[in-house]
Amino acid sequence: MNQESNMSANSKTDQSASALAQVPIENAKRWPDLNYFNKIIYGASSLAKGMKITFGYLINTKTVVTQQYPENRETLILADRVRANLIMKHNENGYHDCTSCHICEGVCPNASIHVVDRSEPTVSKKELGYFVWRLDSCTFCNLCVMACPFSCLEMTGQFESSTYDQSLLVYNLNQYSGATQNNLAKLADDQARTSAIKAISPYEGPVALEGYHLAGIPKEFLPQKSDAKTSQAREGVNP
Amino acid sequence: MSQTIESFKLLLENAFSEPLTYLEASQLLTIKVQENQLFATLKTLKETLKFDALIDHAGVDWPNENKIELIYILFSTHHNQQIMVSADIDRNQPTPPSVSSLWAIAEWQEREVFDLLGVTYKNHPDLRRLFLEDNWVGSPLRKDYKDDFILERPW
Amino acid sequence: MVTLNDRISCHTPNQDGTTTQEYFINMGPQHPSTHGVLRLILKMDGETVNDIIPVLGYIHRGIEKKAEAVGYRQQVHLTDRLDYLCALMNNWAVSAAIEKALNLEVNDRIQTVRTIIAELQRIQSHQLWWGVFGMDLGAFTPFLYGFRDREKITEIFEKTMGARLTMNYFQPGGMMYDIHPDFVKDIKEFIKYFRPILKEYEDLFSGNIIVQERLKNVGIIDAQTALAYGATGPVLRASGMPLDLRKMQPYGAYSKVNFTVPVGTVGDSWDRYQVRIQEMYQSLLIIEQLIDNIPDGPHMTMKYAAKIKPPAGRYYTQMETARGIFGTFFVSDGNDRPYRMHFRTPNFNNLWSILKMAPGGRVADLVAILSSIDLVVPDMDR
Amino acid sequence: MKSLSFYIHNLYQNQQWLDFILYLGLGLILTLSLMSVVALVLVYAERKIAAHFQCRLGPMRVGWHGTLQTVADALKLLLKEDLIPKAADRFLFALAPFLTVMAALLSLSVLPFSLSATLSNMNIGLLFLSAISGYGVLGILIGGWASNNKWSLLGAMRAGAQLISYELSMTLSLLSIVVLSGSLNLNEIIASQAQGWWIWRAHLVGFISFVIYIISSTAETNRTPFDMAEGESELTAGFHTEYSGMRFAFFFLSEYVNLFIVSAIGSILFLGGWMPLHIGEWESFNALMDFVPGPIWFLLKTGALIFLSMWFRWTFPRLRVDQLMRFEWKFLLPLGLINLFLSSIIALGGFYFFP
Amino acid sequence: MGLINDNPENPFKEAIPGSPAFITSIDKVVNWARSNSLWPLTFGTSCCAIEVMMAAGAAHHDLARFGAEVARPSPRQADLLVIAGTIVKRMEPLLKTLYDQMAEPKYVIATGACAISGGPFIYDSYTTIRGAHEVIPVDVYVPGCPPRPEAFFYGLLTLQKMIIEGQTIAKPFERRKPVLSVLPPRIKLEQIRDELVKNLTARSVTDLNQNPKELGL
Repeated sequence: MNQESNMSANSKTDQSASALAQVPIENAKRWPDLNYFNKIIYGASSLAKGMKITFGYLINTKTVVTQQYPENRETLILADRVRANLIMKHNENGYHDCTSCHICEGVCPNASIHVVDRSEPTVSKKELGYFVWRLDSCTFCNLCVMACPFSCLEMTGQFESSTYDQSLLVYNLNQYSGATQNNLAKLADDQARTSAIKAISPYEGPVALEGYHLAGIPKEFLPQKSDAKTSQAREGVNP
Repeated sequence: MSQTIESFKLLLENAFSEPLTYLEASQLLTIKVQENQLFATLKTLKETLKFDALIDHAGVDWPNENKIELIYILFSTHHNQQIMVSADIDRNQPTPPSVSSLWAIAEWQEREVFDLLGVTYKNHPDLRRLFLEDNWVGSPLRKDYKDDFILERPW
Repeated sequence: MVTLNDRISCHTPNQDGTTTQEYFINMGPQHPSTHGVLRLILKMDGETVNDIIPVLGYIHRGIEKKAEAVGYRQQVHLTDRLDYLCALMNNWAVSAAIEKALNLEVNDRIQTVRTIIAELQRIQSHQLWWGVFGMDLGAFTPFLYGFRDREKITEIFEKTMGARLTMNYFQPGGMMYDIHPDFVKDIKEFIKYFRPILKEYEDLFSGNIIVQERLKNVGIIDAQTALAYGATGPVLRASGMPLDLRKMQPYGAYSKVNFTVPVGTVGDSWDRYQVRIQEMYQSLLIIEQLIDNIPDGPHMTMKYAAKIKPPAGRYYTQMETARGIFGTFFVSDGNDRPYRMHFRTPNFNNLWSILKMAPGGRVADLVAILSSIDLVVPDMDR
Repeated sequence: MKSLSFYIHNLYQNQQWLDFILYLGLGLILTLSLMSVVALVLVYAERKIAAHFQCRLGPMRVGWHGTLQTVADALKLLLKEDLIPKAADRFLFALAPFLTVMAALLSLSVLPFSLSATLSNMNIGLLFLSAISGYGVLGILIGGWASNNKWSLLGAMRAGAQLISYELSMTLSLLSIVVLSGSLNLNEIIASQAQGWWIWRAHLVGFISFVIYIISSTAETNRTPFDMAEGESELTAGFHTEYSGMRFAFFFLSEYVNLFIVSAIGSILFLGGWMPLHIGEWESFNALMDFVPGPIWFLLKTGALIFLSMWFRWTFPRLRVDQLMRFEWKFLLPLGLINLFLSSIIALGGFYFFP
Repeated sequence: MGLINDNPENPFKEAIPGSPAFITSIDKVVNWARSNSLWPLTFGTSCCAIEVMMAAGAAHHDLARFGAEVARPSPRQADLLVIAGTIVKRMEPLLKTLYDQMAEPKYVIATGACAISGGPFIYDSYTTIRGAHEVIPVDVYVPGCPPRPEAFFYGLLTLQKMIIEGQTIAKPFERRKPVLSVLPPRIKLEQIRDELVKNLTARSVTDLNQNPKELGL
């Protein structure tokens, strides 16, 4: 491996006129090649230098930067923009703003969101039935949150979602099927509002507990709404 | 630092005996060449015009025109200029010449195109699949590639 | 022309005319120093590596096919998964390509912030590389120090972008959020913290006699060969060719700042090491010049719900990431999804120069060379 | 406790069979338990010290500050499935870890913890130790070969070449102390340091042979920067790639016991073993030092050398295999020879301090 | 929901399928050792490896606190296979081999969207396996893309809980998952008790000698 090389000269040939010559460069620092005895002296001193640094860290316990996660759970403060869990915002009375416009479904890069309309809307023309979110495939790209015209989605920092079962990672985000809070406000009283909505649990819905089959092969498990693109050749027009 | 596009075009046209065809629908300066002219053009570009780097090589499948478009993106560190060379080849029997004798990196970029688009290069030293298994059937990046394994997006 | 059949023959004659039996050994896909699932088939003579046959595809996810199925805005999050250590620079490259296709000029604030963040990411990527480099050479401590300092940048990123690794932050037309109020203050603190640490890196590791012995005159490659073998970025610059798109085709706010391009003189592993170390200093300089005068303006110029439909044509945009040139080539047919999307990834092209660097060295040299090229395998396989 | 030779002599004379068996059994149990305690403590210490070198905390959650961590590890390793690859040489594969552990066990039995606490006070103790430490590599070689794995074989070959080379300079550095002290018996070597430890008493000679010893003993124990045989980033896991469960635990254990042994030898030869810090004729100072009992001195000195070895490990990168050889044959060996020559001159002339 | 280990009086402790005397006192010691000494295999395919194998092991988060910093490069010595990243068709047999090479007891954590379900590449990808559980049995799923190191630690705690409560040396190849004792956020026990118990009891016993595909996992 001791091949001598003078290619630094080679590579500089015929660069004088080239565009590369105008780039301001600095040469990489190179420790000189030492002879036998100098190498021993230099070597010993360089090793000692390194050992000094590591010893400094050993004796100075203030340099420990470890945060102890399970023990510090109470004091662990994450940045407020951290994206680890999608929620649908519900106001203090428990109403959401989702109009079931399907924009989030469209921008989701891998169909992790599935919005199902309510089959028999009561107040408005279109009402949210189920907002199905697949945590198991979500990439937390935040596009759904940015695209939502009514900003009713939010990414929160709740990251503790490990499970033993993959199908537990598919949720319904809405707490009731029904109209938005604005539309419900038009109703006369609380009783009318309650009768216009239907409370649902996080696991209810067309795909509850069977999230795997969304990605799985059996096509009959896919929702009927699927207007999947046929696998024909895409007609491209050569520009 | 670098010449303007116009003066570079002049330089380019001087290097070739025949007039060049430019492709308009492209962001980079793009030359359109025939398959039989491809190797000669790239050789001239490398040796006369000092395009010393083959930055990228890719293929585009156009099934309804029955052709595969090969894209070569060249970069000249000397001129600080970039040029794209586009060549249409037959889709059913794609046998363009390999340019791995000009730029060594072409060997693997061409293997990638062979792997994903099924373009069989002539005079390639080692034309094998690069990413997929050797017993893979079909070329995934062709538009009519069919595979039962692929799931269509349901909504 | 050397074919594969010649290369798998086990009886390459030695220099003195004798023949020894060579043997093959399989390095990877699960091997600690291939940084992922790269597989190398080594033809060895004792401890000496005589030939290398890289086998790729163990993480080939078909991103280019996937990219044809999703819209332009969704391309950005796919590039996070290519070279995840330069996720933001990849985001920028794709966003810029789409902006160019739409003829969209983004304002100075966006350009400046993008430049600052890209340089910060370059430092972050090099920090990780430095740590892993130390680990590959057998010293575990640099790995921890590198990550300790990387975590500081990660925290700055997390505050502004909400994610630690795959940010999806630069969008076509701007940035997802405006910068965090603490952004400027945090970065200034980081620069103040990191300069002495860089010095310490050099004392601990660069100056170490073992590192010097391991790296000097190992894996030499000259600039023209490296370029022909597709190398860009620090690998090429270490061979003496100052090919840096930040200087040659300035984008973002790079034309406004002064910095130099570190280049190597010999082209060995040591130069590749030192070029990256010096690039960290240069990145700090760039950030320092920009951080105090970030112009005002909106952080986003496009609506999220709007579908992006670039005019039909072929587009190619390239940028300098921490590992080399990242290019985005796409063909639009006027639709809301690209007709063909192709990423020119630096790692795929950088890999092949090991075929010129490693033969003749030991296994340990191969590990050092692999680490000095700084490979990210998912970027290679796409 | 009396020495082994005395007992064997008695065996023939007085037919004390029961006594002999009792002695053997007790010795075995003591050595084995010492071995496991040493390994458990050292692994924990290494993990904690490494963590603090690296600005982190290390094991924290098993017991108070992770003190039971290594107990859990040992228990788990003992109960883990024991795999033997199909293509491996079954007998040799099973034999190899035991050979390595045996080497460590045998060396442990001659270490003098204090004047009285010596299991076997051989008069050729040092020769025995260097013979046994050379035999330890056999386990590594056999294990690497029997695994039928190319990486293992590479690691084993590296280990073989490395250990045989470094054995030379290690023995040379031991020899210079033998020359200075005039004995091969470990207790006598320690007794010869009553005036002061050899590391400083014999001018630079003692110190140089200490340095040579530290370097070559680090190589002997296969630790960074000389961990060629395992070399994680190069050879996956080196010679024990195919070992799992208890057999791997044996390799793991013997690595740490070896570390203890070479540090103990270093402390015996250069730092006076159980001998308190004595300086020549300073009677009152010496008397003060004698208050601390011998075993504590011994363990403290050994601990300091172990710490040094850990400090090396967590600071330095690994050498390349040819550089390792070049370092040995072109630097350490000549230096050791010159040092031996100088030490002979010093010993002949009695030129050291407090002769 | 509190932390798993901070909740000794879990009302659903007996929800582990099997008899109440499932765990003996020997098992307690063995499971304690096993759960606290999870040596991971150095294996990572893509982005998750950076967060889960590297950043989690680095100084700021420090995997060593759990005694899991002894990353073994050889599968023979590893206890924990962390599938950090996408598994593609070409990697599938190798992952199976790696798993087979590991010595019992062995545990598998799938981290990140790719290893759980294929993540960004579920649809329109011709190589990506949709979840590592199609290849080998997975014990714990840690969602995220990639999960934060803290999320991985939570997954590790989840796994430790499974080892402590769900294993016996009498039946070494059987693994019982205390499904109900670790629930995802925002889910209340009452909400899913009925629908889960019947679905998951059958599913929670993973016979490792059986092909996971046959179990309908």
